[in-house]
Amino acid sequence: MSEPKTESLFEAPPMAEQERMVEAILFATADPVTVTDLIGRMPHGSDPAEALVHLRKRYSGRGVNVVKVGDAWAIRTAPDLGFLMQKEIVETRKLSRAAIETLAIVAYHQPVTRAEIEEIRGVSVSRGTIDQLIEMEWIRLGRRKMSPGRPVTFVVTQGFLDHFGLESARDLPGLKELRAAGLLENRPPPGTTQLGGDDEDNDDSQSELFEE
Amino acid sequence: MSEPKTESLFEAPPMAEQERMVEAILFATADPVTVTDLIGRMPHGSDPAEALVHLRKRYSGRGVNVVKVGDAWAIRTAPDLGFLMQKEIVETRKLSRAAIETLAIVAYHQPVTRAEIEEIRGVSVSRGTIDQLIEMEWIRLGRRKMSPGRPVTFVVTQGFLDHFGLESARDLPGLKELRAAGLLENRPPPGTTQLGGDDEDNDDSQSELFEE
Amino acid sequence: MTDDFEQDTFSVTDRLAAEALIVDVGAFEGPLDLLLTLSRTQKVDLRQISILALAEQYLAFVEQAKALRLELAADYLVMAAWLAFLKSRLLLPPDPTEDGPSGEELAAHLAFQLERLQAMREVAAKLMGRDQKGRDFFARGITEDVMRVRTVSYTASLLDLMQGYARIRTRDDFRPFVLDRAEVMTMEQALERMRHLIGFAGEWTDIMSYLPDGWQADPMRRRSTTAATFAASLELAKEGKIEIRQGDMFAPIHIRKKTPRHE
Repeated sequence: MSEPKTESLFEAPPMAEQERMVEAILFATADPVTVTDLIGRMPHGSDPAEALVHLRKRYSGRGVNVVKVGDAWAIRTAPDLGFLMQKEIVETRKLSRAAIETLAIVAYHQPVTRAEIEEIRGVSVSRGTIDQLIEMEWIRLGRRKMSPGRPVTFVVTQGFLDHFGLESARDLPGLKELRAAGLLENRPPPGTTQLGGDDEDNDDSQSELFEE
Repeated sequence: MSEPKTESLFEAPPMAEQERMVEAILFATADPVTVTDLIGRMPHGSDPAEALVHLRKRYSGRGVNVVKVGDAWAIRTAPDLGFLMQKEIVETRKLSRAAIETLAIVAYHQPVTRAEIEEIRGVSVSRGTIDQLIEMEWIRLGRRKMSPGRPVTFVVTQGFLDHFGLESARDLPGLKELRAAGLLENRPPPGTTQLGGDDEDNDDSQSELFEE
Repeated sequence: MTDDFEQDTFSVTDRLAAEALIVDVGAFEGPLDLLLTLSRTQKVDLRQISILALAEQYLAFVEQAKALRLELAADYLVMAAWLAFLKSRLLLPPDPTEDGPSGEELAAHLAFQLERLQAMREVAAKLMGRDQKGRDFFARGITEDVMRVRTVSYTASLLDLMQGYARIRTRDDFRPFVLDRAEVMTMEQALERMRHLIGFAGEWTDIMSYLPDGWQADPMRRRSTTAATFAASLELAKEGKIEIRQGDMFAPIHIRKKTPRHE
């Protein structure tokens, strides 16, 4: 009596059916959906990861595409058809130069502390800039750095990846070249004793230098 | 695929391309889109009505379908997958004391009328309690009693037996066994040795019921 | 410093550009940004830039700003001081007694900072040039929320059921307490019995021998009848009908008829 019951309970739907389910779920939301979330919503035993492979192929070249955003998936209109969507364009607040640079630094150097952002830009970062980027859900707090003072770090979000059509932060344009050129290193100023962005030390050595 | 319907200065995009466009517009627009609207948004000479026919066919049987809403078009979740858009939160609560007692009386005395339940419980039974048990499919209406007024009776269901792991309601332990199992701490009134004279009657009617 | 500048070989156009920069000083995002802008006047790749020339350009800029009575933020002046120090390090032969990084090391680091800032500017522009959501590609317009359906499922166990039933069926047991007389002998009963028997008790007799037949075996009955008999004997003693004695604690209690003769 109980045997057929459990069998049917754990038998996953056919892959074609799973593909339909993933399709329906991805179509339903504007936000990317993680595989974990898909597993949670689909019948027991489903393999949405495999269904996604099929679905992505099915939509390749179509008017809408299945895209990967971090560890989540979404359906987005094909970028070449953006011109049709003039009505849908929502004017976003124009970002200041400081905000754009700060965003780029967080994306390429993450996890990055505020002091590190300031060192790269050579100017202090206003509270408002960070706040704006956090509010737009493009950056968020990461882990604290294991350096004196345990400063907070910033990292980019899934929303950032989604907005700029990136599968992951590794796909940032020019990332490889920057790394190869050593421009993503946190190189301490000469004369500082400790390695790694030891901000307080840097400050100290700088003030030392400036004392005439 | 189809002959150009209107001659125009600009050549309309190929039908496959028009299909992509309709697909993207239907996907991204917040409201259903009319054919007139599509014509206005697509390159000159496009035939969205025809593109819609193709697109509709393409999505037939998929996880989402192209559907007509009034005189406009939209992409919607396939009706059979609506369950994916619901996240069920099952909250388990213990049945109320009144419901448990009523259920117990039905189980031990079935078929039993409402008046009999009230007599045994010593308090009136609310309509809600009976309804709840019927809704849970633990009790159902039995035969009408051959007594004046021909009152309806209640009996327990197969679902009840399944839930409580009973072969039949006759498997329910009698008071003596309950006491032996330590479920009763109090002594029975002197002189009473068994449940009562009506037990045998009940047994008869129960066997009648379950031998159907 | 102005003298140094005069001796430099910058062209007139460079100087005009520098002056334009001064007026625009508010547009710079700090000294590093200014240095980066100045470096462009050298029209070479950042990797080949002359940090010495750049330092001189910057110092000239600060001097001119001063001449124009423009107020420069403190960090511009701090940078000027540092660049002046760097310049002296680069120009003077190294002092072997002095510790710390060489002028070349400091210059290399500044070059690195400029290159890094430049690189960040470029990738920021590339990033903003990408297709953006809501501008070039779009998310779903008609979204469907996941409906949360709260289902309350009631459960009960067989134990609940049986206890529930037992509760109803044994409710009558919780009636007001009435002693079950079948197992109990009252003092009145014992007294009645003793009055009949005591006339025969001329000698000391164990009180236990007065217990009625059939009451000794059952412990509850024995307890009840013992207590009742003892209480009845006390009553009889009070009435002056019998005498009671007990040899020791917990020793048997003996009674005998009290006769006027013995008084």
